[in-house]
Amino acid sequence: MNQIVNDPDYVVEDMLKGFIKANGNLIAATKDDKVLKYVNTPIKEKVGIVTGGGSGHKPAFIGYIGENMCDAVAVGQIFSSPTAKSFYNAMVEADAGRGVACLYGNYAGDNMNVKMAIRRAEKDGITVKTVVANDDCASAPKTEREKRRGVAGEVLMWKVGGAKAAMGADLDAVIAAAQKAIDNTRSVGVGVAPCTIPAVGHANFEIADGTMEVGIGHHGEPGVKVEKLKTADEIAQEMLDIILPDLPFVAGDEVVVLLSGLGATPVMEQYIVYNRVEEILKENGILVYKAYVGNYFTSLDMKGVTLTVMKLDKELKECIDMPADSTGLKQR
Amino acid sequence: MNQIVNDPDYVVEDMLKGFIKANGNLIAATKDDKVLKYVNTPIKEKVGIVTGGGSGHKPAFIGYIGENMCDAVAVGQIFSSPTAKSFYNAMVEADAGRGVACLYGNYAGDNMNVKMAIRRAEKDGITVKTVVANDDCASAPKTEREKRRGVAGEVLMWKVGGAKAAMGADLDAVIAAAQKAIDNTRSVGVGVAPCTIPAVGHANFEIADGTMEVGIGHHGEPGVKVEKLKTADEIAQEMLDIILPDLPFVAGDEVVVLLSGLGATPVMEQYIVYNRVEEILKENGILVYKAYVGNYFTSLDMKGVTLTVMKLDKELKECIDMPADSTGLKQR
Amino acid sequence: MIKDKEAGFVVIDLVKVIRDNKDFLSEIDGKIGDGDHGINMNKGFTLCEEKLKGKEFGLSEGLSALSETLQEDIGGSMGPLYGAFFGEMAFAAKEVISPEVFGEMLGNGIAAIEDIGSAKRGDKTLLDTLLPAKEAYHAALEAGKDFAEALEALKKAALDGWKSTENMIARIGRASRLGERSKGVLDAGATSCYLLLTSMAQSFQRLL
Amino acid sequence: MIKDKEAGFVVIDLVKVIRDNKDFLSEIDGKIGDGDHGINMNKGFTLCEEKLKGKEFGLSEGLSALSETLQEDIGGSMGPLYGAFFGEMAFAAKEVISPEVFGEMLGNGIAAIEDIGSAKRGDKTLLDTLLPAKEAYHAALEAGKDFAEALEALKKAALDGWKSTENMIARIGRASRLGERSKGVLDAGATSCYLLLTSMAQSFQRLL
Ligand SMILES: Nc1ncnc2c1ncn2[C@@H]1O[C@H](COP(=O)(O)OP(=O)(O)O)[C@@H](O)[C@H]1O
Ligand SMILES: Nc1ncnc2c1ncn2[C@@H]1O[C@H](COP(=O)(O)OP(=O)(O)O)[C@@H](O)[C@H]1O
Ligand SMILES: [Mg+2]
Ligand SMILES: [Mg+2]
Ligand SMILES: [Mg+2]
Ligand SMILES: [Mg+2]
Repeated sequence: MNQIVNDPDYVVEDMLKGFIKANGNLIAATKDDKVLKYVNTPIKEKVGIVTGGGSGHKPAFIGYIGENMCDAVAVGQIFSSPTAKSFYNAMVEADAGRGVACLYGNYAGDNMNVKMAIRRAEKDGITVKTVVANDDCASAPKTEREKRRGVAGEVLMWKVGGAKAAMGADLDAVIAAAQKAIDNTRSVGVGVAPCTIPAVGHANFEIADGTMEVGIGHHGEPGVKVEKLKTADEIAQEMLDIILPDLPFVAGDEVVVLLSGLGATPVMEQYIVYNRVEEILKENGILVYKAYVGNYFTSLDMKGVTLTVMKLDKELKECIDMPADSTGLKQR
Repeated sequence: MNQIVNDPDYVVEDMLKGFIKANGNLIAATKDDKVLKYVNTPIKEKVGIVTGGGSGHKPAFIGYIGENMCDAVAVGQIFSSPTAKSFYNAMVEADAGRGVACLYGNYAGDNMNVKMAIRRAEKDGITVKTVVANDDCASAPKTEREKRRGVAGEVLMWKVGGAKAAMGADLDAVIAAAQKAIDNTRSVGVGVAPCTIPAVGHANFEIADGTMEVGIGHHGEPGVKVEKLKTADEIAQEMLDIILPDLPFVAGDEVVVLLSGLGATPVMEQYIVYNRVEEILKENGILVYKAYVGNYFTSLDMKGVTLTVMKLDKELKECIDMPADSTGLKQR
Repeated sequence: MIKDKEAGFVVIDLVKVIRDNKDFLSEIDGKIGDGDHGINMNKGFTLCEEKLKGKEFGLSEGLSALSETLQEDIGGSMGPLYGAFFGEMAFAAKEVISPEVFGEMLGNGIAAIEDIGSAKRGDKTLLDTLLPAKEAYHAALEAGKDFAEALEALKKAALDGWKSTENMIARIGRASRLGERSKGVLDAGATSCYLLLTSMAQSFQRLL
Repeated sequence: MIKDKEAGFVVIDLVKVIRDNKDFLSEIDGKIGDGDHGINMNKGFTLCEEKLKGKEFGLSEGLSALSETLQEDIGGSMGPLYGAFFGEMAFAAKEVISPEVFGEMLGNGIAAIEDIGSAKRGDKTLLDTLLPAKEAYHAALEAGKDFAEALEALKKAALDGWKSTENMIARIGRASRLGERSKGVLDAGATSCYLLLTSMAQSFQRLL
């Protein structure tokens, strides 16, 4: 599959340069070329929101830098955790004296690098607390939730954490809200065509024509099963069959739904799936309070969708309702 | 290539249902199931903005329904003009007594259907004037601009027309602004992988691995040449070599740049191209006043990018600066 | 003698010929267009068939239904063009479809296409099938041929007209931006039009 | 006798072995991981080589540079893990690298990996290459073997340890979500680790 790049080993660097150029109203570079921040960060009296992760997931992670969202983001190579140094630098950039909430996804590399970054930040007197997103139901049984990957649910975690911090909450309250957001969130992905890491130059896994991979990870990690390609309606059903019993979501719940394409999925197909998702939720007595449909968390040029559902309470609703301004999520 | 659909003959219908469900805060259905409108339309004292076109270009066209953008949109089948009836119904929905500006792209079907719709609307006493976008440099020589296709430049035409109408301008002023917008706008597309109409089930054209098609149309219309796949930087140069001399854009100009993916292009690749686009413009003394990078006007699952540049004057700047709220373009 | 109210099946035959050639039409359109001609046409014609199902209808009612469906439900280029074509044909039909009546139906239908689409002969469109077909039909009648023979002449000219589009440069529609590159392939609209005219002539011939 | 300041080339040999096996490492990682192990490693090791270019450096300086580059510029899992490993090795090096000194370097490096990654033997990671290699090395020395022989034992054990990952179920890292499906393929980290240990042992052997 043709890719539009320069040196495949420097796609991240090239992308960052373009991203900074195009979004000067929102995004500022920092002295670490792998750390970007919101132009107004650090924001007085506000808990800093930091995240970071491997690249290839646009708009994640840098697309969620902005007003009432993330303050600073550490950027890794394609599908590879940022360095401890960059996580540390992001924490320093985001800190305004009230501490930093580092909200990231559950991947071995990120866990290690964040841990090392926190050690350094604490030596500087910066308090950092973490929430580790693990919303991907398909990545481990419910009994081993601590092993589950973080996927598109991270967007809702940032939205909630970012809003809570913007309301003036202290670090513990921000962490508690973001943790509640992710605890109330479940996701699953379905892949119908693989992705290609530019420097590798060919897909490292296959999804045969006419088949789909249920539970696929955001880096192409194999899912729980390979099946015959189903219709959009059936895929909606299959994803909800995994998600709904896991929390569980029950009649009377109000939820946010985030349906994301994986990079090469036309938005038309995403809406076709969403149509049935909302119908099924309704049939189960579950009310969609707000829906996000689009490319919110991708995997290079993978084709497929992830479905994320978050159960709301009053606090989460307030956070979801808060306006936000970032390249990936704008809301009034 | 696997697609996530139900009945391939009803993808448009299914998508519309999902789109309405997901975006109830912005979008209202009408009695014509192929016409959607902004929830607050008709807006008192405001010229109505109507557009429409074939489907498969999401967020275009329905994604540009919203505040200070389009009021009502007629929806066609995949890559096929809406019916005259739907264009007419959209005009009726959008009219608030001050007339309707129908801002659409230069395609045979759209031209015919709009013409017939206007005849009907005029019988109802609704004044409709049109601007026909023809920003695609590659689709005909400059001497035959009236033959050129409308492509992603339509987004800027709607932004300008929508803003002007929201400012309270009368129909002639709205039409003049939208016409100026498109007259000041040039686009070109480069395709690196073809698209597949779901009901056809296979790509109707080929782009061999390692090659690219310069000047490709939004429906896969062949471009001006097929070349060896170039680097992102070279592609930026090639697109600007076509666009800049055509208006021409010259040193001292201020411009809006819109770089859109064609559906299956990772946003990362788009930013890699944008990086060089802005550099080249700068080298030519041209200042980027505002940049839009993302999937603004797509062609199903085609892979590639379109580059659009609009030269600004004071009026266009005011219109571009105006806040907007639609699913495809949100701006504060 | 062809009676309007006995010739409703002619429209059903039109639906069939489009359905049978759906993929072929898309394939041709794919070469210099966007590859959807067969889909668009088939969707409209099938929808019309559904509307007519279980009903009694004559030729003009059938053509009217086809025209309405194309115009109201299909859009694209074919909605207005074929919509107007069949609409005018229906309007010009009489209780008895004499050779002269059919000639007028054809003429009015073609005039509507020219009016809406402003294409000319040689622009590589369905007119390049229609115009020679109409002319051959009238010439045959004037030369004293009977209805069936005139229809045979129409078929022959439609075929030649259709084939002639292969070497034309498209000057209107999607393909017109291709210039020289549009040469060497048949026009999609001319193809469907050839199929439709031939089917209609054949259906009529069965009644004669 | 191996002098630290004469053994800088050992690090350059490490860079070479990673570069030569870049695609192989990615391929293995692609089976149950995300297919980038070779890229990540090669990027880090090549960057280190560039930093060292034109400089005079000994073993500990070379390993320090490698550690720093991995930690500061590479990230991923390998940045912290190999970063700490080579960092501790550099720190434990002495002017003369005796068999005992090398044993301590290895031990401290491994301890750092265990500390940061909290993986255990049998979890299908690079520790499954490292731990048996270390044990065999010490056992050989205790059995009275000389440095070169002990390194030979290390190489053999590293090979066996690497191969043993094929039948393990991954219990940590990206592949751990696969459960039974992670069986039947080698671990990527264990593979690069086998290559690195073997290269290092061979380079040392050339000095003995
Ligand atoms: N203005 C016109 N007048 C007559 N025929 C036209 C005109 N524009 C297009 N056509 C015909 O339309 C055909 C294409 O139809 P179709 O593929 O259904 O529509 P679209 O081009 O919108 O995809 C062409 O092959 C040509 O014969
Ligand atoms: N916690 C850990 N401790 C030790 N080794 C680990 C750990 N997590 C992962 N690994 C090793 O990392 C290897 C994968 O490395 P790499 O592909 O570079 O990183 P990533 O998994 O982030 O893409 C695995 O094969 C495994 O040997
Ligand atoms: Mg990785
Ligand atoms: Mg079409
Ligand atoms: Mg077509
Ligand atoms: Mg990996």
